Amino acid sequence: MSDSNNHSPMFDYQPALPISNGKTFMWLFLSTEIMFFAALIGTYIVLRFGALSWPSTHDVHLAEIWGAVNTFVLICSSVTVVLALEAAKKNNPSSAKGWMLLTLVLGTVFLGIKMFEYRAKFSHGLYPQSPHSQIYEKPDVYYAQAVRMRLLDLKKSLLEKTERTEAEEERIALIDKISLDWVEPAEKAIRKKPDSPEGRKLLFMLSDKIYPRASIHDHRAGANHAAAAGPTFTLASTAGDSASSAHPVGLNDQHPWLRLPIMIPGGNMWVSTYFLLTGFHALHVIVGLIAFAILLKMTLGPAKAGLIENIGLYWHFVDLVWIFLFPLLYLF
Amino acid sequence: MSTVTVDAHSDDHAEHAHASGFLRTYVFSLDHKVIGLQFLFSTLIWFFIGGMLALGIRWQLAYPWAPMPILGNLVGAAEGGQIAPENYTMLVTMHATVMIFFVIIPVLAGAFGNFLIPLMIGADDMAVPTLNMLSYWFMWPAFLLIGGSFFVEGGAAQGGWTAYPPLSVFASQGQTLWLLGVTFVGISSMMGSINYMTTIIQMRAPGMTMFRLPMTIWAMFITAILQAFALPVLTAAGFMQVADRLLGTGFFLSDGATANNMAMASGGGQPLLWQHLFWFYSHPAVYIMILPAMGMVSDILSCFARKPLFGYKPMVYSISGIAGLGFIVWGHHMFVSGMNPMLGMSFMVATMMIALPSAIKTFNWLGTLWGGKIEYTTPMLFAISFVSMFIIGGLSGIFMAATPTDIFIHDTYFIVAHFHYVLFSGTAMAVFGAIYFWYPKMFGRMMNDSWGKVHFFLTFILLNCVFYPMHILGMQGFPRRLADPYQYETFQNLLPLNQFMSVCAFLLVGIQIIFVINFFGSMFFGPKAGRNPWRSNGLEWQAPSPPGHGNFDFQPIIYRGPYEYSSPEVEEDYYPQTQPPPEKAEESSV
Amino acid sequence: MKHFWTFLFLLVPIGGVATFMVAPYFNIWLPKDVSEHGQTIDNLFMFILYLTGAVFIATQFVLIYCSWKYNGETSKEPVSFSHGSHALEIVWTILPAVTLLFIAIYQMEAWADIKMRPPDLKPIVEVTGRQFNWDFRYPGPDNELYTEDDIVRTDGKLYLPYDETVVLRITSADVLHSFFLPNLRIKQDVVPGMEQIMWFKATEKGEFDIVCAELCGWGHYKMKGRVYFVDRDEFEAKLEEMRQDKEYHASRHRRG
Amino acid sequence: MSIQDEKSLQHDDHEGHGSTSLYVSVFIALCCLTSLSFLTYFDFWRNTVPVGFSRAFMLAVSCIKALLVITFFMHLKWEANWKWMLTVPASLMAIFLMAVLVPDIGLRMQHASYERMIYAAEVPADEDTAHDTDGHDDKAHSPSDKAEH
Ligand code: HEA
Ligand code: HEA
Ligand code: CUA
Ligand SMILES: [Cu+2]
Repeated sequence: MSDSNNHSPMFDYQPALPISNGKTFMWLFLSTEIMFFAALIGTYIVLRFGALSWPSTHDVHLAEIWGAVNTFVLICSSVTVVLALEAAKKNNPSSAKGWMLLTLVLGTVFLGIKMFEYRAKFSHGLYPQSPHSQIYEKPDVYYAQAVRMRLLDLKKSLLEKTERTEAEEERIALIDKISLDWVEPAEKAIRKKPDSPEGRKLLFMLSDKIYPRASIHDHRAGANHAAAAGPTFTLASTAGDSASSAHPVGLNDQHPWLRLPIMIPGGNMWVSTYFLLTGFHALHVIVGLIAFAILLKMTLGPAKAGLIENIGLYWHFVDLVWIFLFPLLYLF
Repeated sequence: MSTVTVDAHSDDHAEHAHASGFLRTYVFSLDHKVIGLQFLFSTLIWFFIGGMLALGIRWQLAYPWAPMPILGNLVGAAEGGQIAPENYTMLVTMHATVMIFFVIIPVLAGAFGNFLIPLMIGADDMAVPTLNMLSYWFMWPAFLLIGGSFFVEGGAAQGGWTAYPPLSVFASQGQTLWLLGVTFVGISSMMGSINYMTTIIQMRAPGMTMFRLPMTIWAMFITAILQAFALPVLTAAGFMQVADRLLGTGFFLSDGATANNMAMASGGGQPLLWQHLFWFYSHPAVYIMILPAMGMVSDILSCFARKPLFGYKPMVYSISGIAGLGFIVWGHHMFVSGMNPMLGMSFMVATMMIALPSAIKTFNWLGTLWGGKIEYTTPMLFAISFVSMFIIGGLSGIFMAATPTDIFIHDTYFIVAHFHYVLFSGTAMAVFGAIYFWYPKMFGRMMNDSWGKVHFFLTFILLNCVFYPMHILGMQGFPRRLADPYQYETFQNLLPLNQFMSVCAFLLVGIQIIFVINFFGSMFFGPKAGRNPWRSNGLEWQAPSPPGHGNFDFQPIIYRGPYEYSSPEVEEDYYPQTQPPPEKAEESSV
Repeated sequence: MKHFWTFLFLLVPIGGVATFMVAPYFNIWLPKDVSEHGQTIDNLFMFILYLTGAVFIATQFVLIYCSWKYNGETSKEPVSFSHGSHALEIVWTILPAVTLLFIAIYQMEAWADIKMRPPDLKPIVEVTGRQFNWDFRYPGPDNELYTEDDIVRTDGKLYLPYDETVVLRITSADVLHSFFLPNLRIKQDVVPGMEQIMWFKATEKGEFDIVCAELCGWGHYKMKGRVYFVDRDEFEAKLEEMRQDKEYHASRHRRG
Repeated sequence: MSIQDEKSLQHDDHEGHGSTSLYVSVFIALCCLTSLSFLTYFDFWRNTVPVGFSRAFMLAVSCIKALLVITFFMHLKWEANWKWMLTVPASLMAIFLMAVLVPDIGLRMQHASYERMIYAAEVPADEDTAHDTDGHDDKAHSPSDKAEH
């Protein structure tokens, strides 16, 4: 991976490429990395565009702005690496070190933002599958049941307290209201006549009340929502989408402490691919940061230029991957 | 080149020279030769284990549900030595896993690749020795994970070596260990292959142009490329399957998936996705498993036919062709998997075309023998048998490449026959030959040739008895991976034939004792080999046997290709690559 | 025995061919074919067998000839110092290329017939693979699947009319299986989440094995079924009988 | 031979390709391109530009950015012909892999079984004709099973 691993050669060789072994090695390594990310990104693309439904960024609390900022941060760090290399070549170790330090800081900032984004997902229960996941792909009896259980849990813990504040009393009232007005009618209807259209509609409305974001994408041709909905039923999200960019507000947004199960068609696949892609990218960032930290311990003169160049190549590649991940994950 | 590596540590050299500690010399050695031998010994031990697992399979097929003597306890059968059905699938899975990931791939790329590449191109070591060492030590987590998986609850992986989801996603704990193990093998191969490529591109001795490289090196080079491009895809797919198993993602599970009558909430994926990603690696992998063998066979054939390799350049182009085409044929494993039939058709055409470079290679080997002066040494016998057997294995590939016939023979013993002919009768026999051939270089002593011939004779006869009948089993539709195929009326008449094959399989493993004794005995009692016992041209034979630190005691300079046997220019029937042409002879002395 | 090894290698083509010659006498051969398209597959198989057989024999004999003629112990001829021949290379590139292309194109039609040109018929039965059983669902009198009058059988017995093209809808309830009818030269993996159709025409009455040919768990080996080809009338009668059979009457639910 | 190689190596190393000003201008170009992604924030863009075009546009922007990084930051502009050998095959293969996945996985809903479709989370229509017999979705969700305990 780096020239420092090279031993002193004993013989004359006739290299085929006019570059050092380290650089050859790095470029070969990068071409394998292309294949690695091709598999991951390819998976994402086919799974996503073949899916019947896919959440929009708002459904899953993905803010484009942070993706863009992160893109910017990585681009900056790419520049600083290049400048560090230039400085090292010009035999200016202290300036090289400065640029390198800046790169390290930028990389850390990237990871920080990424962590912040992950936290936002986790706090809304957007995990792949159980046990923490709050995602339900469709509103059915199990969904209603899960909502009821969550409400019961919340209520129980509130009731256990001997001294309740005003706010807590209000919470209890709200819980009762949700149970009575939304959960119970839906569950009753569906119990009375399994799978009746009325029951299913009530369930759907329950989920829409809690989390009115299950927006419909145009590639969801097969689902044919709008037609089925007819005049009697309008999704809050569709209404909101066309009129303005304001996010529709549901119970979970109004009262974050509720953390009720949420219905996001295609949600599980979304979390799967999102964490897969960004996770492996973040791992690569971490490896890069470790490399920078090691570099920082050295005197970054011309003797180290080859090493800096190789690690820089790797870092640019990590940047490249993000350049593609950003539109694919945030803008599409 | 010395000017390129400006920053070589000055103390590095000293460290090399005074490598005195046992650990440094034999365990964590940076020397490519030691690493190669480490790979060789590890793979031989796993070869034995894989053979034992095969015997478990054969026992069950010959005597279904009969308690298995002795071996029963070894291969993890139930009480009483009987093989439970789930243990049978476990045997099959682990047999293939061990043979492919722990034997064939590491013995070719790891053992011979490591040992031969620097020696044959005139380098003192690999480009990055540290990573080379790590590539061996990354095998150990894999050894431990997969070896250990036999002892976890539920036993080792049982999803077949192809690990098709959803079954493998729902399978017991052993499957996770399997996936992690395979990932470690992958990391090891990655490090190795990038290292090999760098070494071959950058560290050839002066005069060693690309078209003077021995076929072995060409094959190793192309193999490394195959590995480098194909493996990352398997690694990615492996991680996805691990995530499906542990994190509840749903890459390979369709919506509404159920397992063991339990519903899975995750979903949205597609089981076929795994098959595509898996075969994107594993089809190139079958060429990873044969190209180095082909390369080594080419060297051996040319050496003992005392004749230049026929059609050197076409050989090189055909290996490259195999590699290129190898990437676009993976779908032939999926003809009946539910894949889009249009895709199937295009994969079929590509698969047919990949037989072409193999044909060119085969004919060139025959051309090499034609008009030679064949010396029937043990390595040569193995090499000739490789050609003979590879033709059988390759031709059966044509049946399967034809999509309509594959509908019938897919997942029958016809396939099993095909790949044992290319893998065992092909690659494994070539590996035996290569061991006999390069043993003098590895250990400085010769192996016993007479016992070698006995070993060859018995192995050759027995392996054909074991694997050839599988063709006609497959023709009758006898399915693979079936613990008790005699459940089906259609297949009941095949029991006696299976018993015959099983007996031969037991003998086949049994007579390997000849090889084991010869191998270890010759290390101490074999006659000392000089530098060049086979009168071979290859650069490696100009180095001392065994080569010391730095490989060569002179600066190798190459004047010609490695196959100038019986050249009219010189008296002897060989003409080493380093021997200066007659007119220059006075100028330099070797 | 200077030519010992030549004789050993001679055993390969002899044994190889002999095995295929004697196998039919031991009743080990392509199983009886009772389907229309099966004949195409068998012909193709035999065609490739003869073709590769010829290549096999030819190449083995060249090998044997070399090993006999150019044996270092006996051969007096000097080694022919040659690095290859351009003309030969071209010949043995083009010849196999043409052969292979021929096989490739020759079979496309068969493949398209079997997999790509579905007849315009409604599925006569839906086959569902599940660990470790084959379930069959007949549409019943209204000829629509998933209606009240569906007939669901879980006893692994499939009744089909012979001498007419039938369309099967196949799918899986849990993991991969493969619906393999050796006597009809039919094999198709069933994939959960995916519905596929296949079609064939049986030419004979009788009962045959249904084999599961894709590893599906510990019970893979015992996941067998039987298919019965009967007259159309008999088939109708059988359906009626099954419909009366309360024990097996369709549960209302799709996946039982 | 090796002498010659060394010469070319040194040549390579001392050639002053790229200057700080060049890198800075590339950087500015990259920033501008990145800011194009904010277009999606404008109602005008979202309401008038078709999704397909918008996606193609965003991807094109990414490709340009990637090219800039590769040619200038990764110095490929100044490298010899080996750069093609090392990058083109991998890229082609990557694209091929993705393309082949499309018919089977990208279009998987064309063969979707019923289990798949009930995941579509359709808003129930008033008369549910299509699925009047599909009783049990009980296999669809297990977390709720767990929630019971
Ligand atoms: C070293 C390993 C190796 C090699 C070299 C090959 C080589 C080939 N393989 Fe094989 N294959 C495997 C290992 C290998 N395979 C394994 C392990 C499996 C099973 C995996 C599993 O499911 O578990 C498999 C499965 C497999 C299948 C899938 C079958 C199925 O599951 O339904 C197919 C289908 O096309 C196939 C085809 C081929 C072809 C066409 C070649 C060609 O490259 C062969 C070319 C060679 C020749 C043709 C012979 C020499 C040529 C001549 C003498 C010239 C004249 C010939 C003609 C004109 C025809 N192989
Ligand atoms: C390289 C690969 C390889 C090799 C060498 C072998 C070797 C053997 N295989 Fe295997 N086999 C596979 C790869 C291989 N196999 C694969 C990929 C599968 C498919 C699995 C699946 O379906 O998932 C399979 C499946 C498979 C089956 C089908 C099972 C089924 O589908 O139900 C059978 C059945 O007979 C079988 C038998 C054998 C036998 C008898 C041998 C014998 O040839 C073994 C002989 C063993 C030896 C000769 C070893 C002797 C030991 C030494 C020489 C070591 C010396 C030691 C020291 C020096 C320390 N194998
Ligand atoms: Cu079902 Cu095998
Ligand atoms: Cu293959």
